[in-house]
Amino acid sequence: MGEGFGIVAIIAGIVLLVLMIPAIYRIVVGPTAIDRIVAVNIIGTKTAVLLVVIGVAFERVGMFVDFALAYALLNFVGSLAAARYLHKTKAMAGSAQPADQPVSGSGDTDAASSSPSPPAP
Amino acid sequence: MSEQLPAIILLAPLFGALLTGLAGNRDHRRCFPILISALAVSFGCAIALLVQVSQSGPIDYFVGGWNTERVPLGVGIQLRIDALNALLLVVITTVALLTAVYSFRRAGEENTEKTPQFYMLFQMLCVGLLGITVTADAFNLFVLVEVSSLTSYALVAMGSKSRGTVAAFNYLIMGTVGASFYLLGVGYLYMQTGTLNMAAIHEILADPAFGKSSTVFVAFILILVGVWIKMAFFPLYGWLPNAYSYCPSTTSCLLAPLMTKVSVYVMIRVMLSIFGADWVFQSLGWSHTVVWLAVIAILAGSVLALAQVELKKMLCYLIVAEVGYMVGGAWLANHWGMVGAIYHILADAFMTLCLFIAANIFIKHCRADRIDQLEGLFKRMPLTSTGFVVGALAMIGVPPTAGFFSKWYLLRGGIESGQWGYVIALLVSSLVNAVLFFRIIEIAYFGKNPAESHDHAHDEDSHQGQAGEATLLGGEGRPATVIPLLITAAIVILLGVFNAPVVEIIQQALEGMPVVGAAAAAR
Amino acid sequence: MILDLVAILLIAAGLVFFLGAAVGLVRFPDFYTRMHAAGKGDTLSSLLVVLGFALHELRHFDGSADVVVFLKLLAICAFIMLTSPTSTHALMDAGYEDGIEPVLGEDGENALTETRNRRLKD
Amino acid sequence: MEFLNASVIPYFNYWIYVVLMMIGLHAMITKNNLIKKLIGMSIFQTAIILFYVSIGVKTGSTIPILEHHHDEGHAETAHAVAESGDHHAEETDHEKSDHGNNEHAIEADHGIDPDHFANPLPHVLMLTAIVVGVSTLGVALAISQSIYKDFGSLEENEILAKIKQGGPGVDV
Amino acid sequence: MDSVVHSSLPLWACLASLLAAPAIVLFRRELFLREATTFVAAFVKFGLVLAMLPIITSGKVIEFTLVEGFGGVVAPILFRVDGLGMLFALVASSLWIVTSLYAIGYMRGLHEHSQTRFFAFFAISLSATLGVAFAGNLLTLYLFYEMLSLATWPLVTHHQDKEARTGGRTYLTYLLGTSIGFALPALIFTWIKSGGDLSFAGDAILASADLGPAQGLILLLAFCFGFSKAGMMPFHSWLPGAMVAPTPVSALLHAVAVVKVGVFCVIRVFTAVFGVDLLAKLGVATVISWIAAFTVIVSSLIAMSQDNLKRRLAFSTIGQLSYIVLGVSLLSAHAVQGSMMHIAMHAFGKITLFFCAGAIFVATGKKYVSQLSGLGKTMPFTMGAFAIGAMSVTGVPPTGGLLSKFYLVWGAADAQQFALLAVYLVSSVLNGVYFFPVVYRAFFKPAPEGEAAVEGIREAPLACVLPLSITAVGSVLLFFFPGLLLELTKLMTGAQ
Amino acid sequence: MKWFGLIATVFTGILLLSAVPDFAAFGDPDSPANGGLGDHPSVSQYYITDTYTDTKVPNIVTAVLADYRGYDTMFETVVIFAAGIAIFAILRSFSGPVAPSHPTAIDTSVEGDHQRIIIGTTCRVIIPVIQLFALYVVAHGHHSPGGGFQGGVILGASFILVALAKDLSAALGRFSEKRYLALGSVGILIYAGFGLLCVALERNFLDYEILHRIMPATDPIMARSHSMLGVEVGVAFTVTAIMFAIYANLSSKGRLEQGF
Amino acid sequence: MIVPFDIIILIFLVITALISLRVRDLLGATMILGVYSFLICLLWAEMGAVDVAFTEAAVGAGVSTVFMIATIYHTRRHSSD
Repeated sequence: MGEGFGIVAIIAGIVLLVLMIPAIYRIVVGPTAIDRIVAVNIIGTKTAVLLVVIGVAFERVGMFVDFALAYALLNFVGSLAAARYLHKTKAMAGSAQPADQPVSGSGDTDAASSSPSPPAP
Repeated sequence: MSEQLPAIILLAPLFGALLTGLAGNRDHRRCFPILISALAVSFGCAIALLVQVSQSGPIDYFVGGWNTERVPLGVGIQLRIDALNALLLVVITTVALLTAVYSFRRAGEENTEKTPQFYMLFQMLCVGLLGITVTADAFNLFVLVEVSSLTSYALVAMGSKSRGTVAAFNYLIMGTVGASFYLLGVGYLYMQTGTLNMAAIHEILADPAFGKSSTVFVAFILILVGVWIKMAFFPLYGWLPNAYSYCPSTTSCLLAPLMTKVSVYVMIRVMLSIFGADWVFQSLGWSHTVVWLAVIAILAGSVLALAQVELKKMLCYLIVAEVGYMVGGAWLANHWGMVGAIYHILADAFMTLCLFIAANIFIKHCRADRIDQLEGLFKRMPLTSTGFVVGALAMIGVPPTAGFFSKWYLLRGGIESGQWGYVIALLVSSLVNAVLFFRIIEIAYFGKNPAESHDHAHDEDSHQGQAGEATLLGGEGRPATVIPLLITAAIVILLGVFNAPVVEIIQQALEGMPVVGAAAAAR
Repeated sequence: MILDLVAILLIAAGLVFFLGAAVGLVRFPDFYTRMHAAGKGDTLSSLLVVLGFALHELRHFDGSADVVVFLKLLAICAFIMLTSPTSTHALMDAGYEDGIEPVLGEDGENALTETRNRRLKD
Repeated sequence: MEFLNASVIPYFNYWIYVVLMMIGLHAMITKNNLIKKLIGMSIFQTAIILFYVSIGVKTGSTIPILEHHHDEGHAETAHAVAESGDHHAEETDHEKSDHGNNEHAIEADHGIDPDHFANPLPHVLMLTAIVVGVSTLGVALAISQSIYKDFGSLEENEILAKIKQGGPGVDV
Repeated sequence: MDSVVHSSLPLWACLASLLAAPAIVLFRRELFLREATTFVAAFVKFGLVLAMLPIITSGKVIEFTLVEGFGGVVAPILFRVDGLGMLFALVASSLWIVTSLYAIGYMRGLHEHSQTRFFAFFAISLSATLGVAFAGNLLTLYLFYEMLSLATWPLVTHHQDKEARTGGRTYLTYLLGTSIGFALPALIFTWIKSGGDLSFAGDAILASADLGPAQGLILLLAFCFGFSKAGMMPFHSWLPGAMVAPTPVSALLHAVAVVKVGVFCVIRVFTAVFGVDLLAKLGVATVISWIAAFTVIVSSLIAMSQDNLKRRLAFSTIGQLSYIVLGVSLLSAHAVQGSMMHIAMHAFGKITLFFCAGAIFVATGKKYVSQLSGLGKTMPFTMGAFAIGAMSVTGVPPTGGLLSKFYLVWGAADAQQFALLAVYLVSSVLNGVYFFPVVYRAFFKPAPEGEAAVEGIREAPLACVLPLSITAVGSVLLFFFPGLLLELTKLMTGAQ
Repeated sequence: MKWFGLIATVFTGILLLSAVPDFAAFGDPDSPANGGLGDHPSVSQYYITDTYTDTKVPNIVTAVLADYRGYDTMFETVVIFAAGIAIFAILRSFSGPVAPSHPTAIDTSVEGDHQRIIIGTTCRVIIPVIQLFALYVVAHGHHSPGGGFQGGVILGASFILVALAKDLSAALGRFSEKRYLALGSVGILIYAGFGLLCVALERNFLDYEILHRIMPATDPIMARSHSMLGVEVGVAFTVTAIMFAIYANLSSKGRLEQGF
Repeated sequence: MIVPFDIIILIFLVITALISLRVRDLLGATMILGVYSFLICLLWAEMGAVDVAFTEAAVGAGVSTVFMIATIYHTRRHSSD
């Protein structure tokens, strides 16, 4: 951690961590789940950044960058799951709209395999 | 090939599980032969190892070839087989094999579409238990404990009874706490010694400087509490009765004899091989306290068993009491107490198996699990009843069954160390067992008009669509369930009658240990 | 040296944006506005900080390994840029579905409901 | 303050690990909701991992991956050892005895200072523990779903009450 | 013991009936074969025991190790036949033949259910009895002792009604409770004290152990109460309870096999575990003497008040058992000899009495003493035998009971225990007081109204009457030809 | 229960804290675990100094994980596999009418549609990258952090992402139940197979060194390195399969239909 | 090891752990557990345990939160404590 930039990294890291406090405040206070989720999302993104920061502080960024990358990719999954949860429970509670055809999201899709949705009452 | 046995004994069921997964899904009938052959290989290995060990002393096996000639001890993982765990290997493989035979078709009925998965879990459980037994690495033991626990949670939860699922959840929570405490204890030890190999830790801890180290002390407490949770020692027994009585019958036959016993083995292994008898019994000076805990466990287990109306639950509480026997025996801090405890591990495994198989057959045929609903059973199924009675007699401690001799050694240990409370608890519990079992035997022996229930049995059989099946006697269960029961009953008796060679092997295992060794016991 | 200076500047800028996001997260009155602050500020600040460190990695441009790290850092940027807005979007949507009422505008109209109505008409 | 300096600061990680462990354990025992229990379990397990990883920390050390510049100088040694084929075992033997006698000699031989790298062993162990943790979590979640299917609730007291009542779906 | 013969005869004698049990079950549909099996087994058993007799009388001992244990761990399962064991085995195996015959008559006469089970367990019980008789060490003794308790339980509860259930429960509670609670720890304590030796051969087990009087007393009490088949008060009440069993069971087991196993064990404890010398040194046997004396008197008094014939017999048995224990605890050679002889004498006398009670029940269905008036006329053989049995138990010539009582009294005199001598005499009088009214009532009181219509002899089936006649004759014969008994008992006491 | 829990917790806490002052200070390189005790050099020192000579793997953790303590790792994989099978055994239901407690319609509202386009597109871009990256992590475990387990989880997560972005049946279309169960078994088979191969060549279990006889152009040390890669691949297979299996079962209550 | 990071993260950890157990909305609790696991990951990373951190990243961010959400979806979101 000798070189000058290590210090920069550490300072940046500390600032990042301190600035996470508002996010944690939001987590504590709420008031709704989705507020918390937003804060979580922020912390997740910042974690990826912090990993890079730590890597720089260790002077071994090459070793840390891999899973910062993994984080950047996977961080998405948690938020997506939460969002989907809210969607689905909403769909359950509220009135369902007439069936649309399944969205072909990704390339090698399979409209056939996604089971046909039962018509809503 | 023979020097590879310590690895093969584990690999056989592991490959069995994988093969079941690959081949069994398509055709469920393939599962059973795979299971039997895998366990048979294991059983053969266990016997071979026992012979090898009793002839030429402990076997060291270094996984990955990291033997002590190349690298310091503890770099690789060591498997070590001495007389003690060789005996236990034989017990585990035998019980597993017998249960496997028992599970023939039964497992298929209980888990209709999940038979392959059931058998996979079954075999992985065996892998875990065998692995716990052979390993000489404190952390490796944790991993294998998790293998066995995880599979057993699933086996318990697989049943159709909803209470079984709740019990499985409790079991999981308690089991995780137990395993975590163990892991933490190992961490404390690692922190103080820098190694994970049991022998290496032992060597380092032999330094008197560690006699007063609070870290080692806390490590010991943590490991002990962890293992106690796993073995359902009295105040920590809460998970056991429900988990074992509401799970599918095959599962209960497999878990009840093995899980707690293997945990007791782990405790003894930790006491003797990691901390050393000297440290545990002399530096620590806790023997009296733990033996009194064991006394409470025995009495509480017996009393709780007395209060039960369900057959399997009663047996479960008896396991709690039996665990008290073993813990107390191991902590008597003398040769005979330790011999008794180890011998009781073996004896109790078979006794419990015997009782659980019999109870399961009873329950299946009566469609009821309360004790007072077993009326007139002896008339209907004389062979099953014989097995049950043998198990019951062993539990009471009637000669020449194995249960008598384990009690015999335990009592000797108790008297020699002057632990009168333990002696009295042992006797009281024997009496309570006598009351319990004769209550059942009485009900099953007297019962209502036997002829009527006989017809009824036929009805039931045909109702279940098994009328075409060959049965030994009129109301008897199918041979695949009765034969293992009778074999187990025979083992219970033979283990008692021929206890001398077994005890000799146990003494060989304890040889040279400071407090519990035979030399130390000789006056 | 100049590279380092630029890097530090970028990092500082990132931290400032993050400060903004953080303040917004605490101070804004309702979920949607907080989301607005968080989504934008957070993404941008992350990008800037990572970019800053990436530039730093180019300081001695001799071995190929360093370039790989630089590229990976750029990839992190790219993915943050891709995923963070998407998850913001998903959450926003979910929040709406969850029935969180935004603080209304001056005309008392819920902006989201309006869009929705319009789209239904199309 | 003295107490802080003597007992808290040098052991800060250990203190926090104990605190986390207590939080987790308390939740596992007293929480009524099964999912909450599992959250407690996660925290509990993480506390243990924290303990282990803390053991392996060395001040001023770096991550336990050998650095590039070691690579060059060292690869040759390795090759030489490899080429000697059967002598390999003897050579490591030799190294081992060196190791026992004089650590500095090793450093000179290999150019690897053990104090320069964090202790890898706890990391290895904790990889395993994390895996075990997530497996246990998975199984526990499956069991909770199964319980919910049977009892329609995940609150322990409600489940116990239903068992006691022996309502529909509860086989006694 | 100077010479030891190694032979598997004891094992086979023991197994003869055990192996018969599966055969009996196998032939459960063929009544004749089943009973023939019983008989064959009985004769084979008796033959095997007889075959050993010459060896024993020549002063040798037969030993056979079934399962080899090894030094110090636990004793092997060992058979060892000496004079006392031989005596007991002779009595038990000879009476089994008679009892089998009687049982067939009784069971058929009453059309009992589950006869197969009855005969099978009967056979197993006999095996256990012989096992106790031939046991070569304390462990083997305990093993067969427990086996006997368990094997007789289905016999006691044979009727499977509420009364049987209660009786069986009492039976097991007492027998198992005391054997686990007292005998087992005593055994293990002995094992520790003796340094791993439990064998009856050679000196007494504890002869060289350092044992304080208090320890000795506790151990002795634990043994005597632990082997509660000996019926010492306060652990006696299982015996009247067990009278719910069918009469053959009461006859053989609760007059001969089971209870005699109890006193046999107590004798073993006195002679082979402690040794007379040690007991004399410790001076603790007197306690047992007084407990036994108390039992003798009290049980006789209770017996007088019993109206149920079998219960009266049961209390009489309790008293007679304590005679034996009292004799042994006097520690004098003649008293011990008398005790051993009394095993045989009382066996013959009491089995006769039980047979008679059973025969009366089979023929008339009467159970109570008060119902027996005038029965001497209709059942002269039975009541005659009853009189002889009563004489033998009381000790009136010319019956065998006199001889053993004579030795006992002699021994009491030897031991200078005149109070205990008085106990013997008083209790003999009491025996007379509770038996002879029965005989008197049967022969000299007129039959009650309404039953008098039956004229002439109306005995029980021959299979019942024959055995009781045989045993009655045996009782008398033992008075005139006691040579064998004396010889066997001398073998045991001669060494002391 | 509350009081009992509190007491147990406090008791445990006090017990644990009581030992803390006895610990070697945090970060002390000479603590027993790090620096060894007197004449017992610590095992970890051996790992740091000798791993490269023994195995030629710069990532010490990977080397220890897959070689020195490979036995542990094998069972760790078995734990995962067991968890997968356990969840299958507990939850999977084959029969019964589809009577879900929630309507399982794919979200078909206009907003939903809209959302699916955005998320779907992002996922379409990102999933191949994740999968590629996962393979990189598995393969590069020798030189940087990563390895079979991490790679496997990421790969599994990519399938989970498919399920989240579209729905479960779409993911199952790519990675069916039969396939993932088989893949899970195969992963352990690979691992244990490497071990068994060593046994077949008359060395101890998992003694990879001997495999240079059958691996082309390797020496014993490189054989270790290569075999480690092999077992990591095995681990990755199992982990991928089981992580997805767990998700699939949990998210659809074991029905493997639409799911969550 | 980077001491300032260490201390800050540990304090955050305790806070998040407590909150995730306090919050009655299980979805929120789960997400907070996710934060907990992010922080744990950072902690491992700054203590030099990269492989552990990587695993925690993959598990915490990738799968364990999703597992829990899936379960909550099929059970009940609200907890009584």
